[in-house]
Amino acid sequence: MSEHVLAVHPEPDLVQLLTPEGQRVEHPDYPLDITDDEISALYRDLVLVRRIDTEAIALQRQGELGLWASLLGQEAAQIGSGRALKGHDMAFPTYREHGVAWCRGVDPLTLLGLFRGTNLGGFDPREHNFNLYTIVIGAQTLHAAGYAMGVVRDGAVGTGDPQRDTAVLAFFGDGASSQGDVNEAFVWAGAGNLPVVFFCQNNQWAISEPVTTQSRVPLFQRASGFGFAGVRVDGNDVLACLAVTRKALDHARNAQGPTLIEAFTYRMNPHTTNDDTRRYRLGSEVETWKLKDPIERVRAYLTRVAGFDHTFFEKVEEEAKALAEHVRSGCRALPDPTPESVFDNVHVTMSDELREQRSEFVDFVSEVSA
Amino acid sequence: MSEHVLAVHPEPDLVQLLTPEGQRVEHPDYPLDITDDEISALYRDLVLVRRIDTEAIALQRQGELGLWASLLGQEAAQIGSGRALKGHDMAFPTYREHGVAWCRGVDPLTLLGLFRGTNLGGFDPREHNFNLYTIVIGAQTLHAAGYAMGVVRDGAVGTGDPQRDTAVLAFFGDGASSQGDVNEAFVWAGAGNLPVVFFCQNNQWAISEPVTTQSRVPLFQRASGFGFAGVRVDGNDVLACLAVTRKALDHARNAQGPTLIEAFTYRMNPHTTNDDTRRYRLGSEVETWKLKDPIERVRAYLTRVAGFDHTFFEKVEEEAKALAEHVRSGCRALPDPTPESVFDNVHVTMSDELREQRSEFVDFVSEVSA
Amino acid sequence: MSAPAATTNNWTMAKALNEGMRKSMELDPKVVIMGEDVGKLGGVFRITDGLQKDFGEDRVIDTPLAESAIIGTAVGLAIRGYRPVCEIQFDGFVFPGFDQIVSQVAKFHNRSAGLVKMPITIRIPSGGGIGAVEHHSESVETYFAHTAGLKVVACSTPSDAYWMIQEAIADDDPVIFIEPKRLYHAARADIEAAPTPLYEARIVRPGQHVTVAGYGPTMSTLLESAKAAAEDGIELEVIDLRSVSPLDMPTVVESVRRTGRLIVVHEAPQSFGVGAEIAARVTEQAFYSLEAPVLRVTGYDTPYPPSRLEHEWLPNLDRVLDAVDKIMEY
Amino acid sequence: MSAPAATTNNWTMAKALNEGMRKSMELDPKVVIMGEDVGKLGGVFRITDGLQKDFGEDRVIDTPLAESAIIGTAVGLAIRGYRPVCEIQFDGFVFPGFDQIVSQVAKFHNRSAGLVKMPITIRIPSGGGIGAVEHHSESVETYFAHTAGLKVVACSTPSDAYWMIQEAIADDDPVIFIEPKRLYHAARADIEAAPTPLYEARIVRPGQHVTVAGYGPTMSTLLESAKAAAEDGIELEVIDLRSVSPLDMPTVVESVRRTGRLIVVHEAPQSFGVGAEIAARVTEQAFYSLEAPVLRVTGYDTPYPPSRLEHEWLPNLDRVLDAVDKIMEY
Ligand SMILES: Cc1ncc(C[n+]2csc(CCOP(=O)(O)OP(=O)(O)O)c2C)c(N)n1
Ligand SMILES: Cc1ncc(C[n+]2csc(CCOP(=O)(O)OP(=O)(O)O)c2C)c(N)n1
Ligand SMILES: [Mg+2]
Ligand SMILES: [Mg+2]
Repeated sequence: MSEHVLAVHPEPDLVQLLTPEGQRVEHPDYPLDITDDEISALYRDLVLVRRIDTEAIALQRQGELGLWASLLGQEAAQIGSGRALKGHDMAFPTYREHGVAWCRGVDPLTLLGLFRGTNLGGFDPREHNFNLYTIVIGAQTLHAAGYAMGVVRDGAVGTGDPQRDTAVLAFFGDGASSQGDVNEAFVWAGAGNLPVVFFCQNNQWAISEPVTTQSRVPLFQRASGFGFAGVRVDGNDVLACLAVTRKALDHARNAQGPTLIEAFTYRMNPHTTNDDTRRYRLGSEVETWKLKDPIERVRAYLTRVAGFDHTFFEKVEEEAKALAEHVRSGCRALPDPTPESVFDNVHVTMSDELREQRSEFVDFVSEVSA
Repeated sequence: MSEHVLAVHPEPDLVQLLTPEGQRVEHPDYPLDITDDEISALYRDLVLVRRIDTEAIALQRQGELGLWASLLGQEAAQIGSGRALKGHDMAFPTYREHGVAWCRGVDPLTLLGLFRGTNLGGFDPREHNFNLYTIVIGAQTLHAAGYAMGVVRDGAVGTGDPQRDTAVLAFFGDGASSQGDVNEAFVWAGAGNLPVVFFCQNNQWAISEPVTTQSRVPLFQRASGFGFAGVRVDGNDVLACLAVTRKALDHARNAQGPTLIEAFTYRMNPHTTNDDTRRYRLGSEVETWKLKDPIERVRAYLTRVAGFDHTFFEKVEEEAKALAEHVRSGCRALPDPTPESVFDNVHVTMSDELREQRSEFVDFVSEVSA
Repeated sequence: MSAPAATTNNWTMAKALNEGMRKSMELDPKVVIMGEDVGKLGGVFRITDGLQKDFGEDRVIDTPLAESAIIGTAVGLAIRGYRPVCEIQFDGFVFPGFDQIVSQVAKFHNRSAGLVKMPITIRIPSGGGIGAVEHHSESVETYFAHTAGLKVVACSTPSDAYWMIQEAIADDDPVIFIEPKRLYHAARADIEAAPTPLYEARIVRPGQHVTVAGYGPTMSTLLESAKAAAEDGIELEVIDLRSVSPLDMPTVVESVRRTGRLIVVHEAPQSFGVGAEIAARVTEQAFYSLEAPVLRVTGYDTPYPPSRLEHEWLPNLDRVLDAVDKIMEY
Repeated sequence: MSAPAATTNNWTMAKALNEGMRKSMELDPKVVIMGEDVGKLGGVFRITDGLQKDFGEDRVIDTPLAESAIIGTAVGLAIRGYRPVCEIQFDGFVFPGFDQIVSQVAKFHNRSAGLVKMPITIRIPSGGGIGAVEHHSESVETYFAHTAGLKVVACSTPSDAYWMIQEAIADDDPVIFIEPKRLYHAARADIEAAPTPLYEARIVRPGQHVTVAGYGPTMSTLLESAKAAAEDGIELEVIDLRSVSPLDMPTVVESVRRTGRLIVVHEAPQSFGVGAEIAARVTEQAFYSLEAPVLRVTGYDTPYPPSRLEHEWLPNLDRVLDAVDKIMEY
């Protein structure tokens, strides 16, 4: 058990292990065995991914990126869930899981190509067991279910061998919960008892639509009708997200089937850098959520309870600065793709007809630029 | 209340008002105020739609129909739900709801064109407030949700005026419950509090797949996660189906939102006349369900409890014979469509290019047949 | 339909579409707009801006996030007598609704033996050139043009946008309405006093040497190309097809009979695209008039490229002029 | 891939497909079959008959009823290293899975910069002529041929069926595999000892007057037509395209250079169909060889008709011969 835990849990329907004020609380179903050093590592994650996000927004403003989907406010949900994964587990993100990517060891620069327009993803999902960003809402939940089917067929669940048993973590948003694909993924997972955990970041908004447009009941309840458990967690509480996801992933690895986790959080920024929130939501709502900031509460805990002093925070700040510089200069240095590369990788084996189009195109481009 | 009701309900999770042995039972949530004459009218319905089905199968064997999807075993589910509708309510069937069509006043011959290959439906859904058969699994549930949106926009719910308040009844199967469309229909109905009742005939099979392929938990439970009630009813009990659907439709008409009804029943025949059940299910299963026959229990009740004698049953049998003759001779007399009719009704306004194709086709057909 | 007030000139295409829909909603209380973010936000492109405020949440409906349901519920609304206008947020997101479009919307009228109409308009902001991420720059018209029962049109000017959207909504048949998103705010223009019939092509610049036909997003490129070619003494006759299905072949064929040469331009991939159909028909209908085969300047047979490469990939001035040179060499 | 045992000759197409899949499963343990009713039932057409019994429920998977998920989970399985073969029960039911096919299956390899393969085969029993109800007789190949990243092939003989299904499964790219359902049990034939490469067309009957090209379900009609025409002294050169995308244009163009005339035949609606693409390409590549425009004998631009009318509606002997007369008059 952690070193400083309060006895009472404030809100039974929302799993919380760290209050906005930075107090540790206990939840009977989700004991979390964590040291203060481990908590400080999570703090570092939170700060660093927020800095990646800040830099990316700035790069978009400077015209270096075409678009950016900010994770501001959702750091705890992403770091908590991301850190619950084991290396050989597999994660299927949407387009906003920069924090999860971070936990998987993906260089932030790898994520930028899509937003800069230099590639369409362009990395191997198996390198860090982190799938390509998926923009078509909900599609990736089926990929996760299918991957989990593969895991089962590989005999990589329920063996008791921690190096072998594998879980799959599928991310999606509150808006996505309405898509047929997501519900079909629930069908497959439930009927097939698949080792997949569905992690819904309910950030209260799908672009301009409040979550009430999608559902009049809490989203975590959706799971039970498909035959598995649903749980709502304080999505701004990194400890709770870690504990709940860890348990669900363990469950999955042990062949005990899927779980739906609804991380109750908030999208502090506009939907993307293209969006204008003034048209649809009140600044006061944002202010309320500021009080629940996912980083502040950890900082408060570390300072007031665990006794971390400024040297620690300064060190993290240094790291953040270095990371920011890496993102900034790395982004600018991202190579433009060569025109003819649009013909690469359409197929594994290029057809003759495409080869012809390619050579016409190459001739044409060199002619024009000549 | 009905005249002869037992006090005890045998199975609390499955609403039943008439046992397979023909005994009336009560359910606290579904009191049914029905006379024996009304029950005898339901008996007539059951017998007549079974006869329509029998004749259609025979017509298929004789080559008069290309295909038939038998309702055998599901008569009670269809008559119970169909008779719960008011004239101005709207029903959205699959391809198997011949019994519901009957309740809506649709001439069985109207249904045959699709199976005979003389048309693709070819009737006006608004004539009897009964939609065209829909073969693409689940698609009609969204049409039902959309129609219900229209009902709401017309101010035809919750007015308290029984001539005005309107409900929509959407049919689908156990297999269909896995389709994205059906779950999206649940999303729309739940979020929009739409006046739609989803009536799932769980006949235990989707062609060769048992319902356990679709879900490991009872289907009626699917509703709660979308924010509305689900109930399982004995689908072979016409009284229970009537009572449960009536209540749900009332609910909808009163602007109290949707309900999912799972009618637990059995597909006694092959999926369609093309299917071969020997490959995937045991005859003994069918035998077990024979004991729960939807007609026998009503007959037993009428004879043993309500005292109906052979004159009544003979009269119904006479009617059935006449109906069979109507179906037989009517089917054979169904006119073949004219070849050029394939160009009719592609659009409301035929384009010039299609007009050209049509005239080429007409020339060609007359040339060939000349 | 009705003409705009005199003060309404000099509109962007975005404004023209908005005003067109407003007119349709005023004239017919059965017109409802539905889609993701079409309400308070006015759509991600603001095309429905202000409509929910003025017509209410019952007529401008922010739907849950699922395209199959947006289309499927439109079918139900149509059966109930409504005239739905569905917004698909971006071209690439029409596919989850594809089944409902091709198996239900396109066929319902036919299946009901003509007894039920499907007056559904499906608006799709389409095409590339705006530097967007994947799935946001697709050209999907061919899929729908190949589907019997649908009509497919594309506007290319504010005036057409204003009129065509009203005509599409008023049409009793389902219409796929292609909106070239990169032209939404491209140029302001006056609105003509009366519409050109929806399914007619229009010669937007006469010329005697080569006919060049396109629609929607590529029209500005074609007009530029015509100007550039004219400087070299080659007069392009530029046709805005306006309707992809049905195709106004008489206008195209008449032009090709005069010029003897045709280039078709579109952003969608070349193979099995709109250009192929026009080439096939023109060759059949004007075989002896053709001095050269019909050439196509189109997107390549690849996924839409990352945005840094889209301008090379898309049909552009250079590619059109190159095709002009090529076709003149025959 | 491997050749059948000597005793395995004289197979129906259904049997050939079944045996082909069996071979693929034997050779590669990563091959899994999934779809509705493919297990105990062996599929509604019995094409997977006995495979679940022999390879187990883990490799021949009866899925819940949802096409988007059948395809979407295949993508996930492919990422995990599997080689899924998805059965779509009937052509008309591929559309709920359309989004996953065009936005995920077709693009994944490209999006991953070539790092992930999508060796998915999507089998679609296709086309009409079996007296079925609506949605059971569609020809959907064009939608996929227009989608970059997919390959589309169609078998027309038991031997091709046997070999092509193995080649498709072995291909590292996603393949839409069109099975002409009305030929499943039409005729038995011997299996050739070695395959023709998957993406090559084949001249199945030489002739000097008119080239007639088709694929899949229409091939038997074309061969009949050739016999009938020969009686009138007109020799048709019949080409089985076999692959719709990519198209083997060299074979077609070489033939047209000799005959000067081409008729393309398919069941899918004419407009924006496969015939249009072939017409456009042939006209471009063999402009001066053509004595006549390329003619098309296809389904009409209507929904597939009720079955009592399908034989008039479908390309049939009379319609092909009529086109032959017409093209010879040029
Ligand atoms: C199929 C599809 N439809 C529409 C969109 C456009 N779109 C992108 S993000 C978004 C909202 C998603 O909301 P949510 O699922 O809550 O995720 P969040 O952005 O809040 O993280 C929409 C509608 C899309 N990407 N895919
Ligand atoms: C989208 C789609 N996929 C597949 C089919 C083929 N199909 C027809 S009926 C059926 C099974 C339906 O089972 P269920 O929903 O339980 O209804 P039931 O036939 O038992 O009444 C299938 C797979 C179809 N009609 N539509
Ligand atoms: Mg959200
Ligand atoms: Mg069933």
